[in-house]
Amino acid sequence: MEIAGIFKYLYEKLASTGLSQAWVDIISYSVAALIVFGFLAVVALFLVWWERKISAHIQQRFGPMRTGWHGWLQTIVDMLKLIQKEDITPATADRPVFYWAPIVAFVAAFMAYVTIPFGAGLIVSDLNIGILYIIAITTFTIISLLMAGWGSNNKYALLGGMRSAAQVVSYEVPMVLAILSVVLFAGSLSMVQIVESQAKIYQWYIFRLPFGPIAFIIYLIAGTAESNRTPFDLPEAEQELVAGFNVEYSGMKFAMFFFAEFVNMFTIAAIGTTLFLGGWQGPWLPSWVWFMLKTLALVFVLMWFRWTFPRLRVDQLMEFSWKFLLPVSFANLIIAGWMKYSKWFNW
Amino acid sequence: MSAPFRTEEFLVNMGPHHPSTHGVCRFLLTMDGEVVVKAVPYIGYLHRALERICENRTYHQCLPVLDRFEYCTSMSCEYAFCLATEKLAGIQAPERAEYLRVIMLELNRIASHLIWYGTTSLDLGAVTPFLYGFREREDILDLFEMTCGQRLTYNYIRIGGVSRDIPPEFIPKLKEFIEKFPRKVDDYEKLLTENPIWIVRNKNVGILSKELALGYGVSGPALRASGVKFDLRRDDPYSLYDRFEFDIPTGTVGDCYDRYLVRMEEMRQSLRIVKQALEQLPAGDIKTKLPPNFKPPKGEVYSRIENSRGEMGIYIQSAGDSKKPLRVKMRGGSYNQLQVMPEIVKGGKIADLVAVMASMDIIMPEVDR
Amino acid sequence: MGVIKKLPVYLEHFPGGGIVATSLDYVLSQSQASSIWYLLFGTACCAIELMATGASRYDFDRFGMIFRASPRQADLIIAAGTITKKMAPRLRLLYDQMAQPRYVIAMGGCTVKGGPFYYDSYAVEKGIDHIVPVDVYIPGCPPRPESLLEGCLTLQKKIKKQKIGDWS
Amino acid sequence: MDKAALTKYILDKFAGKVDLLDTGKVEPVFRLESDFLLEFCRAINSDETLHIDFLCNIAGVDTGERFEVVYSVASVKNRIRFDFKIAMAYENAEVESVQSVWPGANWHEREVWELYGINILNHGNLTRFLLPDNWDQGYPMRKNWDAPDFVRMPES
Repeated sequence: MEIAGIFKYLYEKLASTGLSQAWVDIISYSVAALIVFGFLAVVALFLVWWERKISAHIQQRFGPMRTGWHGWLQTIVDMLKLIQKEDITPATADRPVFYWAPIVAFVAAFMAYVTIPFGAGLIVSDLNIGILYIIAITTFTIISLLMAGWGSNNKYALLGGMRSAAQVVSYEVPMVLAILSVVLFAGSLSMVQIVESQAKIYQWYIFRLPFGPIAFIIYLIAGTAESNRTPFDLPEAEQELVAGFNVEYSGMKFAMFFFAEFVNMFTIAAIGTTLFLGGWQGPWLPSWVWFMLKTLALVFVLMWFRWTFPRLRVDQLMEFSWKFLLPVSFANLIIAGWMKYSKWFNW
Repeated sequence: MSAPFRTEEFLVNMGPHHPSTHGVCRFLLTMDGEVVVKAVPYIGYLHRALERICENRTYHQCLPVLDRFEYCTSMSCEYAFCLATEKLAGIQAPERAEYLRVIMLELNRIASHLIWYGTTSLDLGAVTPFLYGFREREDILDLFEMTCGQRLTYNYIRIGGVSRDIPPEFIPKLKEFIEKFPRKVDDYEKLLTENPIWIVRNKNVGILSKELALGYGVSGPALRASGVKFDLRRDDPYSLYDRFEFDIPTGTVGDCYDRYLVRMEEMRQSLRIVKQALEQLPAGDIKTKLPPNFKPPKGEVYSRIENSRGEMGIYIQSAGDSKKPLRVKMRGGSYNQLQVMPEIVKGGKIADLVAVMASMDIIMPEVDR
Repeated sequence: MGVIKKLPVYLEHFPGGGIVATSLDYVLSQSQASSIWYLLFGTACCAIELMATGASRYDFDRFGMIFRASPRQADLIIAAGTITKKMAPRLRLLYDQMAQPRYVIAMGGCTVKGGPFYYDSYAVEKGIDHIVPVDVYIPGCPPRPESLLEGCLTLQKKIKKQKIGDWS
Repeated sequence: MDKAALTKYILDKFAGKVDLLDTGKVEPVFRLESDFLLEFCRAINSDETLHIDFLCNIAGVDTGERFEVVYSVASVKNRIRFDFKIAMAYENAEVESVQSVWPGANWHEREVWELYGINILNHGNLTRFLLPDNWDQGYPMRKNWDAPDFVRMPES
């Protein structure tokens, strides 16, 4: 809306200056990308602080209190400190791989936001294959984890990298099947159209019985695994692998991994909101407020998981995915397809 | 199934600084992917020569050193040493002192099990129970603190009695704790016992058979979880334990889950003992007067008590003509439990090793001394 | 990070650069002090008190202190517990693996001077300042959580006085 | 089985090979020769009345005149406990390993070897584990042991 208006204004202004169409596109989209980037940086900073506060209050503590009001400056301070830290590359590391791994993680985490609608009209680019693009891009993260695991030349890191590869590959499948059942109903891969197909609250896919809630739960479980959080945080299982794939990373590179993790978590929540919770739609409030509220509620659920559950073992994790989630999501997809074409439930 | 491609075993050095080795134990793991083929424990990173130090201290001076032998249950260490010395010298502590000792020992057992509860859940990835466990532990430490002024290394139980009487505000505070604690244990159980993830992580993991346990000298909750109903408090009663009613929880399979259940139940039973002891607590003296130049007669004794980690034994040999013991040997339950670990983690995953180590409740000072 | 270290030198050349450099110093040292991540390193009795300090009643997190298991990401070793001769090379190794700037707190009598194991012990290192440079000493056997917190605040005070060029 | 009956049973069963020491006021302490050790352990382990299935502790002792190795054993089933010891001179001190009876003896024996220098025959894994790997100052639990940085507590 307002932001979209500003963007449109900028676009028209640039076009009127007589620049060639290509330059106008490049400049205006860079500005849009920068805005999204800045927004996500703020979100990630906020989420780190929020997670610390939530965990603290679940555990009957206070969490950060000394830097600013209830420690709201804490993450910024952490960032400033990490910038000042020495940047260590182990002598035996595979240098280029070690160097690029956090950058890949960082970029992959941010690239998903091209097609996520933050509000009515608030989208960088409404690709007609939106959700497919996101699935492809988020999988990119695991390459960075593998790179980090291999490049560190550390056995713990390698184990962590291998675990994460196995985990993401096996949880991708039920997740895609869960998303597919939504896509099937919406009849489109475009994120905006998926949101628009859930205009009324009873049209939200989470409320479409019987397949909706099941698909949502499968999506949430797979998403938790995808973003490497407890109970699926095996790649960085502190008690087994010290710190997993990022055991050798210090300073800014570690901060990039850390940020990528939180951005990924936000991505999972944002996609969940878009697909199942009606995206930006809601009465009275501006659309982007609704979007943020729903997404943050999902993020809260993810955090709640993390501070409540123990961790699964690696083979149990695989079993759970292949022997339970996959058949269930497949059956669910069939039910969704049958419902769509039998015309019985034609909302 | 024969592997179509060549795989290679590799060595992983776990420890001495590792988040889940409970201090400074080191495992040299031979791993085949995630599977532990062989685990060799290396100890001694906390070997502080306590036995040598005790040989050069008088009997009274030994007690603070003993506190550091097994710091999670310092009271037990002191008591084991005092019991051995009292047996050697033929001293009987006054009845009130014995009751106070029992109260302190059982409270300390609860505190130690709470540390175990916290660290075990932490090792399996659940962070929050750790903080819940430590929350109640602080209440117990408050009780100790108002009695003897220390939080961890108490030096409270002395040869022939205890160092001081409990303050007047101790009993109401303890009663409050007795009132509150069973509900808290229910809370702990609610978090983990029925949790499906907790169950799959612990059930049938690290099975310790009865024969293996006895052969390796495993004792305490780990032995009871394997199905041996053996508790020194009942089977070789010391102090006043024959006056109290309590159950001895046992397991059937001897896996991590059984060890977890046994320890949870033991907390309740310990609380029962504390309650009874508090009701029966008589008035009277708290200390037997010892000669200023305390020299136990020539002799030797191995006395053992039931600690939260198993049998804690102190062997003292006295030359008879010296204020200092000729030899003090400490035996902790963790020593034997760590020794049996390579046998039971073989073939498991690296995460199972962590689970087994946690459920055995091994702490390193008891192993290294 | 070399650039930040040289930044004050460049800034001095501009008019008013001194003010910028000073406030930069302030911000950066404040941020370092307020975000000390400590290594999960405990050997003996003090480790239990360290854990208790991290737990609900005392809560390290209030000061922005969280634990990291990997030395690469930690700023501070709280050497909690006796360091034996066998463990000493490992402590040094961990210290060397940490990224600059790094700090050490010697917690408890054993790490300060051998503590109760000073006499008659053949295996205990008598003070860890033989092995690593120590910033803050906390006596006690074991020190109470309050004194550990006090030690950490003392370390914060020390860090806050630093200028960017001080550490290398 | 009470203390007197236990003492009598053991002294009768192993007549001539086992002596009762008077230092054991609390639990009976027997003394035997080192060549009889393994046989004795096997016998008490398999004996139905005793059924000693639990090895509590093995302690090496340097009394200032000789070495002793003290075994504390117990029966979980029959609730029996007693000690027995082997005494030997400083030179060529050695003792048979009892791992074949109680596998848990492994580390206890290693410790005796490492700290006292009492050789354990047929142990199979006599390597350093308590002391640093590069330790070269002898056996620190011996009474006459000394080292440059070993500070004795001053007499008060």
